[in-house]
Amino acid sequence: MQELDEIRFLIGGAQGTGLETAAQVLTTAYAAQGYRVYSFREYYSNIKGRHSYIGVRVNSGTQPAAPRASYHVIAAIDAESVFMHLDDAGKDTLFLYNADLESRKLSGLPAIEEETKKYIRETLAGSGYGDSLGEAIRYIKEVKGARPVPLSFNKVLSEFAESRGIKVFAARRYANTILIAAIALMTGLGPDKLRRGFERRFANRPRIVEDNMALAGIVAKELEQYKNMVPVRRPKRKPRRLIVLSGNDAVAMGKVVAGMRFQSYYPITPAQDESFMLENIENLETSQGQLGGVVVLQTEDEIAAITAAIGAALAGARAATATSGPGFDLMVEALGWAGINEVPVVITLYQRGGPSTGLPTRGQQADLLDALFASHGEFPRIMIASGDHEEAFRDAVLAFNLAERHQTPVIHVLDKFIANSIVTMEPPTPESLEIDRGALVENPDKDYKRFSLEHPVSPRVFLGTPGTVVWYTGDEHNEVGYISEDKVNRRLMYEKRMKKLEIAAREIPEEERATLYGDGGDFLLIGWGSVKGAAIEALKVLQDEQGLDGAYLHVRMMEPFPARYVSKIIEEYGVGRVIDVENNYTGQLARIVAMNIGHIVRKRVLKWTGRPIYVDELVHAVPRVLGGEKEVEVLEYGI
Amino acid sequence: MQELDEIRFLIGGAQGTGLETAAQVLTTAYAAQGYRVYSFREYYSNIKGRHSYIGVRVNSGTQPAAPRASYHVIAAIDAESVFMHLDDAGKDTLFLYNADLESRKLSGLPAIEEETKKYIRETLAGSGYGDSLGEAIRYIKEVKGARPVPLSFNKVLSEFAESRGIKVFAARRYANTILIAAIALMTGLGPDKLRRGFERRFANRPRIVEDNMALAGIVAKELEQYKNMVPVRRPKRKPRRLIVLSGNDAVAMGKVVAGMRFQSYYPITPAQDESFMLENIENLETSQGQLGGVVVLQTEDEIAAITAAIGAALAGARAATATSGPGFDLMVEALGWAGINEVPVVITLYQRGGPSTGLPTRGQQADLLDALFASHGEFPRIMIASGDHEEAFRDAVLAFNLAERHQTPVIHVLDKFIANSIVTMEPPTPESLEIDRGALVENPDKDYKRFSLEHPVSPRVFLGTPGTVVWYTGDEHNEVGYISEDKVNRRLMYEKRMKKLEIAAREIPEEERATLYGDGGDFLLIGWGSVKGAAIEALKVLQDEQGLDGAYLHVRMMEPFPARYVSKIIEEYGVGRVIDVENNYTGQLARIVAMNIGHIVRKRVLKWTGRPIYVDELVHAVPRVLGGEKEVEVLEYGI
Amino acid sequence: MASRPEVFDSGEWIDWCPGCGNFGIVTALRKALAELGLEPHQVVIVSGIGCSGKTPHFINAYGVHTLHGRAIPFATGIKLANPDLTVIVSGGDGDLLGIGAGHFVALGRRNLDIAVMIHDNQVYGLTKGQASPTLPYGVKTKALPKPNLQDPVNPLMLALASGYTFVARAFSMDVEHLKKIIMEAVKHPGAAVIDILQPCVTYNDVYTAQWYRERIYYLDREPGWDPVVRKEDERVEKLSKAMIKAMEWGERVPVGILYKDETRTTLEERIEKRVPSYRKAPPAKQRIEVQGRPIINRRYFEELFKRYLVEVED
Amino acid sequence: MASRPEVFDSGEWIDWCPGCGNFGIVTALRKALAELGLEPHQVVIVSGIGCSGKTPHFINAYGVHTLHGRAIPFATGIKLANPDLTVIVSGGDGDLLGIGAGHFVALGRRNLDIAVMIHDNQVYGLTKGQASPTLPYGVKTKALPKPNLQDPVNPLMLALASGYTFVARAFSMDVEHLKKIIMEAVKHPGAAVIDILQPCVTYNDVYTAQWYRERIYYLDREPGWDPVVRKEDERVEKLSKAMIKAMEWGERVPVGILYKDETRTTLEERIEKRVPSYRKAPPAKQRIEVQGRPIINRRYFEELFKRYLVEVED
Ligand SMILES: Cc1ncc(C[n+]2csc(CCOP(=O)(O)OP(=O)(O)O)c2C)c(N)n1
Ligand SMILES: Cc1ncc(C[n+]2csc(CCOP(=O)(O)OP(=O)(O)O)c2C)c(N)n1
Ligand code: SF4
Ligand code: SF4
Ligand SMILES: [Mg+2]
Ligand SMILES: [Mg+2]
Repeated sequence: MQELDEIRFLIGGAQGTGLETAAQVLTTAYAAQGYRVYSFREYYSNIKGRHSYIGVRVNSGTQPAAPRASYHVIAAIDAESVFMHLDDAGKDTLFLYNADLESRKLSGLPAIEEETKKYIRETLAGSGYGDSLGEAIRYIKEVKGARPVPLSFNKVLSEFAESRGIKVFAARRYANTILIAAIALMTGLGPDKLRRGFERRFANRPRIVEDNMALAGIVAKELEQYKNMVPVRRPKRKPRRLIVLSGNDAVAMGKVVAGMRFQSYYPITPAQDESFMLENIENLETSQGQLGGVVVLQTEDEIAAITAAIGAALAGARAATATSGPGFDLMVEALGWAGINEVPVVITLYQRGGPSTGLPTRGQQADLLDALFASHGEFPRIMIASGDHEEAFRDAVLAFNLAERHQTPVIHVLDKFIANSIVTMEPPTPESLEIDRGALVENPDKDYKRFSLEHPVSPRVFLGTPGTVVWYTGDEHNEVGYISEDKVNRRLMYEKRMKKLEIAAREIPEEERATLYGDGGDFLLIGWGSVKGAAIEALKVLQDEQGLDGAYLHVRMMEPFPARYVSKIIEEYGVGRVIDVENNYTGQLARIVAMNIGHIVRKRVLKWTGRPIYVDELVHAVPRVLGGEKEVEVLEYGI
Repeated sequence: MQELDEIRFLIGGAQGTGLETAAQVLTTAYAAQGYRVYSFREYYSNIKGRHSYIGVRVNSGTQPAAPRASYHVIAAIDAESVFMHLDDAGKDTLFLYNADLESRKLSGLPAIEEETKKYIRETLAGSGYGDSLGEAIRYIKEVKGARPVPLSFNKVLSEFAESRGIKVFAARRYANTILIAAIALMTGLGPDKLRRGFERRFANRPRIVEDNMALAGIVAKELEQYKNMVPVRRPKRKPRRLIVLSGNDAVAMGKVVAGMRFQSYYPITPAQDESFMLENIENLETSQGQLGGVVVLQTEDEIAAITAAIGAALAGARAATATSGPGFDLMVEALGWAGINEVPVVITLYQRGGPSTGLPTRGQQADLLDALFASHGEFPRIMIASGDHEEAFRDAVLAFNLAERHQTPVIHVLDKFIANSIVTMEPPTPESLEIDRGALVENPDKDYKRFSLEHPVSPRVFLGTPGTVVWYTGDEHNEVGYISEDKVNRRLMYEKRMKKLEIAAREIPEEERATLYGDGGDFLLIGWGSVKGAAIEALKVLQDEQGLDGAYLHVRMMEPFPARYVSKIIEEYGVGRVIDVENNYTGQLARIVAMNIGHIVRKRVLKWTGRPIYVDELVHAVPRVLGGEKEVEVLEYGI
Repeated sequence: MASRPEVFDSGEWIDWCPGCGNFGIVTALRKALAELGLEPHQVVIVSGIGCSGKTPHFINAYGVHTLHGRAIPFATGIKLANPDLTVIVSGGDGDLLGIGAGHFVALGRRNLDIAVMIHDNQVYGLTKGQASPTLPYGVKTKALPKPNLQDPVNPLMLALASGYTFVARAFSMDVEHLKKIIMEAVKHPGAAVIDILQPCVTYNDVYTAQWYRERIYYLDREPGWDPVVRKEDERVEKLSKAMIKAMEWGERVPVGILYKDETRTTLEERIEKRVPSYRKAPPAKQRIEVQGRPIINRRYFEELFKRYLVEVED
Repeated sequence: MASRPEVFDSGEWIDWCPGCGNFGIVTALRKALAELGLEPHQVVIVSGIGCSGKTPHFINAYGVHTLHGRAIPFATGIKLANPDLTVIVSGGDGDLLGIGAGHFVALGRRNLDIAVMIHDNQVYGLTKGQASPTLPYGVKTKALPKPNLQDPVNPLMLALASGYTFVARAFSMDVEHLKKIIMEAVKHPGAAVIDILQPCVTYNDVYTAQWYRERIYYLDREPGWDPVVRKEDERVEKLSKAMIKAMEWGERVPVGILYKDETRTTLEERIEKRVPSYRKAPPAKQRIEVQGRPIINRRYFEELFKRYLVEVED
């Protein structure tokens, strides 16, 4: 078999049946070989029973950062997973399924929603197939050109149970291992290497490792004929170490490095894992002893979360909260308080599918305008949106530096596609990062004024500093912080605050706020957040496959907005050759661009199904939009 | 004395000393003569003791709708009111003050804030005056050309006490009557006419009316020489009746006429008076019996206020809530719920000085972008901003019609300048207004689906309707309202909702969403909300006094935005001759214009002191901005 | 007339974990509604967010699945707009006693005729097992990285302190008893609350069904237990007794009705006193237009807003 | 060492209505802080919005005038970030028991060392006299168009139900007594609450200073009154007694300490158990950088996040 630069597989099964473990084992095993891995996960807002799947890319060269629509292997743990992934089966896809379930009917699967059943039924019926699993497999084979890999799970698990002296009932809990084993086998991940994955996942539980390896052996025997069918090339370069981390982890690590020592939160998907991770390492235990500690407070609601964080920031801690849309909505009033009181507080906002509760475990990029203008009245805020895990880590540090330097709330925006996807990354070198605590006063003199009008940014004291006292109030205030309704003070104090945004705009180079990738002159994609991964890869594919040579302008800071730079680039291309790519309906970035520079980017590629943008669908859409077939192309790949 | 088309007076005094009563008595008295009155009020966020003032315009022809910077009479009840209104004293202004206080020093007046004292002290010192009240009066006279009217309040009140057989101490509570009497005298409002004002204010308390009239007589005697000094011309036209109402009243009346029968609220300035008024007439008592009743519920917070209103709307009532910025912030999450569930709920948003608690009793127009994008994710909302009391009344009715027709939340935006100003208006003819309850189903059949995808607007049933049941959820849902994460359903259901905005845009003529006043070709002002009054009057003054012939484009609906119409008008003038006029810092309407049509209006006249825009300062600013002296002119008239 | 519980089955697949205590609640609720002789369209189930929040979808009645913590104020608006509806709130312990605690207290103060069911599982189920406000200090359930830092709030004490006029506890695995309590709560005119001990099989490995089975005892079988306030002057005494029972937790856990005050007027009654037409024509049922025009014509307008009108003299 | 109360006078003009009960609170607070021997910079007064919300401006100490209803969570963040500070919350009855009731309950659960003063005037002062959550049903204070529709919440009952370990009531016109109670509350390690009966001379013409003077009696002068829980097993009994006292309202109104639990650990202590460095180096006092670079260097990073690292095989 010819070795591939990259292999891609999908594993599917009901929630609560070990898919995440399977993905972890495989990811670690590949990472330990030096591969760059990307895995994303789709799941329902449900604890047990609904269908879930994980798509994984294992690359021998570069770090993948977006899903692709074609898989080398699809492994289905249950009947649902066969029906759900008809679209994902492509030419030559190895499609592993449980042969014992061939007679299962779609109608007998309550965990699949009616609308989805209808969609699946239509797909099958459209090509003349019935709605049993056997029919679905025929469809996959005959229509999609995939290669079904039937395997009797019963048989394999019985053999396994017998060989390990356990009950068949207990053996069932190892069904996910069948998927792991099959994929390892097909992609050429040898038993020793696979063992590493198990060992890491089940550290100190050798018995479980052995069980898993035993089962893997049985599967390998059964599927012997598929061995090495889709082998991946050895990695081109091997770093000494890799971190395997989610977007939530990346932000948490950034916060710890930044010196954040107080985080208050209220649990919400997809933000909560960040706080759990912080709770887990709260002690900052190192070989040199405890480096300090992070107080992580689960509050009664998001209003308490942000107000507690603001309180901690006033006291002098680097403090933050993390949430998603519904929680952010509740923080809006306090955001304004932080604004008028010039409090350096960081809000990490993980976007998910809205509006309202929406699609709570799915993703979207539709909170941009909300976050930019949230809270009544006017005050400066800084807004950073990260495009991948590396950015997420660095931006988490940057957020605190900017917050303290400019004494404003900073909103750090991410989305579920980043938060819940797991990638490999080379460990960062924190020494190369700066910590800027902004203007502080440790020994204030008698005339100290917290809100001195002398400069837009007045030096801060922490609550409790001897030698002075300070008042904070949500009312308009004078230089010492006392309520003031005087009109002259009002004008000046308001200007003082708003000027800080101009200072930030001067200080932060526009090229750091937006980055141009590629230099092709045929078209310009413009996007933000998790679009980055798909866009950059799409450029390459478009060039390779269609000779279309474009570039991608990645906007990373919405406030202060890099107006001149974005304007310059857009004008270079001419607005007619610019395509806005966003995971939302209204083209929010495009609206911000229009607002700031007056160019209305009308060509758009948009998606709002709650699923990530796949490289392939973007590749397909660009020439259509560019050619003027359609002004807006709506994507909807991914179940 | 020559009769004037309009007289303007200002009365000032500490909060809690009867200024509002004074304004009411005078307003009613003038209105009963057929004059059109406009009065605005400035006050601190304080219950008793801080300085407050009311500016009144009494016009014999048209309805004034904005403050003017020159007064014919200023009447100061206390020392503070003299110092606070040095700027307002103009040439020939009759400046009534309490002669007993001449030796009072500015520094001895703790109710004046330090910043304001500094400003006053500098004003006086700048012209070489000291900081006693006597000096201030000299300044007013010598520098400003005003005519001081000294009156010993002690003397007048002693005489009054004696004549009515009451204690001097008790007589002091009548100090405000001195101002009323003086103004009536100077402007030619005879005793009989004045009596009408008292009678109305103190209905069924004849004794108090007599007391007041007695004191008025004494004042008239003392100030005999000022009698009829600034007489106002007889009204040109006399309607049979006038309503005297605040902006809060106008909205409340609109709501009752619209058929709103449920209002939940949490008290907040400047929204609360609307709810009190509703509570007062809750029984809808008429000569034909009770026409129904309005349930007005004071909730525990604004989250409860909006969610209760949504609940009531689901049950079938026309329901609303009213709030200002801080309360609105708390409503943001529920707004999105109403959006995804297509609930016709109305939110009346009274803007006040922000950000945060800001200037809670002052005004501003800085919540536009916030309200437009509030809540995470995307959903349709309709946004109407009224420019005066008449609009406020009609828009309150319109809001419910649009909410029910398009099944969306409607945000009706006003500001403190409208809410708290009192005007005269001819009684409306509700019969000329429409009630459009949108698509309703009273007898649903078996296949009824609340969120049918057949049309963007699916007919509603109220909770409790026999023959069906319906589910509502903040999650993405299918046609019957059950949670659905299916991608196809998601795409279609999302589109269904968003399409409603397109329908609204098609149905509501753009010319109703923005109105052009005037047709002069020299310049175009663009504005919204309470700017309307000042802008329209400024056009006239600019034409009369400077021969500058302009027009004013009043934007009344921000969503759906009248893009084509606004675009057309702006292009007719050329963006260089367009001036954005707003009571905020960032030019929020201009940003919405840019976002929608790509034109960035850079010429701006802005104000953010928390005080209303005065006609005069706008008149002054327009030629400066137009001439290119400055791109942005910042206003700050009014203490 | 009582109908069959199946009438209240929406037919939607229940996606709770197998064995979840919520199943008992749904079953009991369906039975209670049927036995109360209600029809689906007369009932509105209002929920918050959480595993518990999905309840309305499984009941064939009007269902309003609101926001996290806000079921009570939504329900308040619904009930006030149409007091003929039977309004039941179904919410999680996190939902009602954490983020929604302010509304929980406010409903007690209002004594509006709503029945509140707390799905008390000591965890945040749907966000994967964090401590909820009812989890005791120092307890470490499955998904917690460390033992719980905060003390619990006692739902019954909070309800009693807030003024609920019906306060009970039940166990979700005893469906018959729970059904009876739900029926009592719904029948009670005024704000009622039931703290339902609901085992979460996935995340709560401490307060399991077994744990409860070993400790539960029934108040209605206790000789002399009479939680009903029939006259105002019994209130303090009955309330004190209820509170002492409410604090019992450990070896023995009481279930049943702890407190029932028959002396306080409901909010609906109070409103009716002020707005006599309220019951006959509540907000949701008033005619507001005649042929597409406001029912309030010029004449009515001038009558209603008389005090704002000024007659202009000739 | 005690200082003079004037040290805590900020010198700002107090713009409350003449005769307002809040004056007594400010005076008592200044005296208490002075007698406790605190210095201005060691104290943080955190308030909500309302007439009461202005309190910090009149005290010469760090002052944080927050949002309506949110003083408690702000204070929570401040105290947790720097537990060396003396943190006092000063809020209105509307603020703390209406919009802020959820946070009020949560603080009880946490037993964080904060003292909460409720300015209980039964009205919303600053918004001009609407009913607050402590105004009884049927009472019509001056600015209400109609008598109050809702029942009141009893602040003491709510505090007891929520788990506050120090619960007291005082009268703002008895400055000396109030001062003592404040001092006790501040000294008490854990969440303390004082319900301060504060006449609003402008809007509350029912519960006037006179009304209180005629009814108030002092618990500390009651023979045998001992509100202190010294051992865990006294808790239920003392709590029950406190609740009975808390319900007394009418002819006689008790003031003084109702409940004081010395057995429960504070949140700070609990955190310290988990994070041993917490007291020595709380969040606000940790060194986080060395010469402008993160204190967490590459090596520490790899140690801290070991479990995320994968060694690549050759
Ligand atoms: C404003 C907001 N914050 C957070 C969430 C996330 N969330 C969903 S369910 C839940 C907790 C559920 O716990 P509980 O109320 O006890 O219900 P259970 O799942 O245990 O039935 C949370 C925090 C949300 N949906 N909305
Ligand atoms: C979110 C929000 N809603 C409403 C208000 C308006 N508001 C200001 S003070 C106040 C009530 C004050 O009452 P209370 O808390 O009892 O304090 P008091 O004035 O009586 O001391 C309200 C509702 C606000 N500032 N913020
Ligand atoms: S997580 Fe717990 S509460 Fe939620 S469905 Fe599963 S068992 Fe039930
Ligand atoms: S309104 Fe009442 S509480 Fe407020 S300052 Fe005046 S007397 Fe005091
Ligand atoms: Mg729970
Ligand atoms: Mg109060």
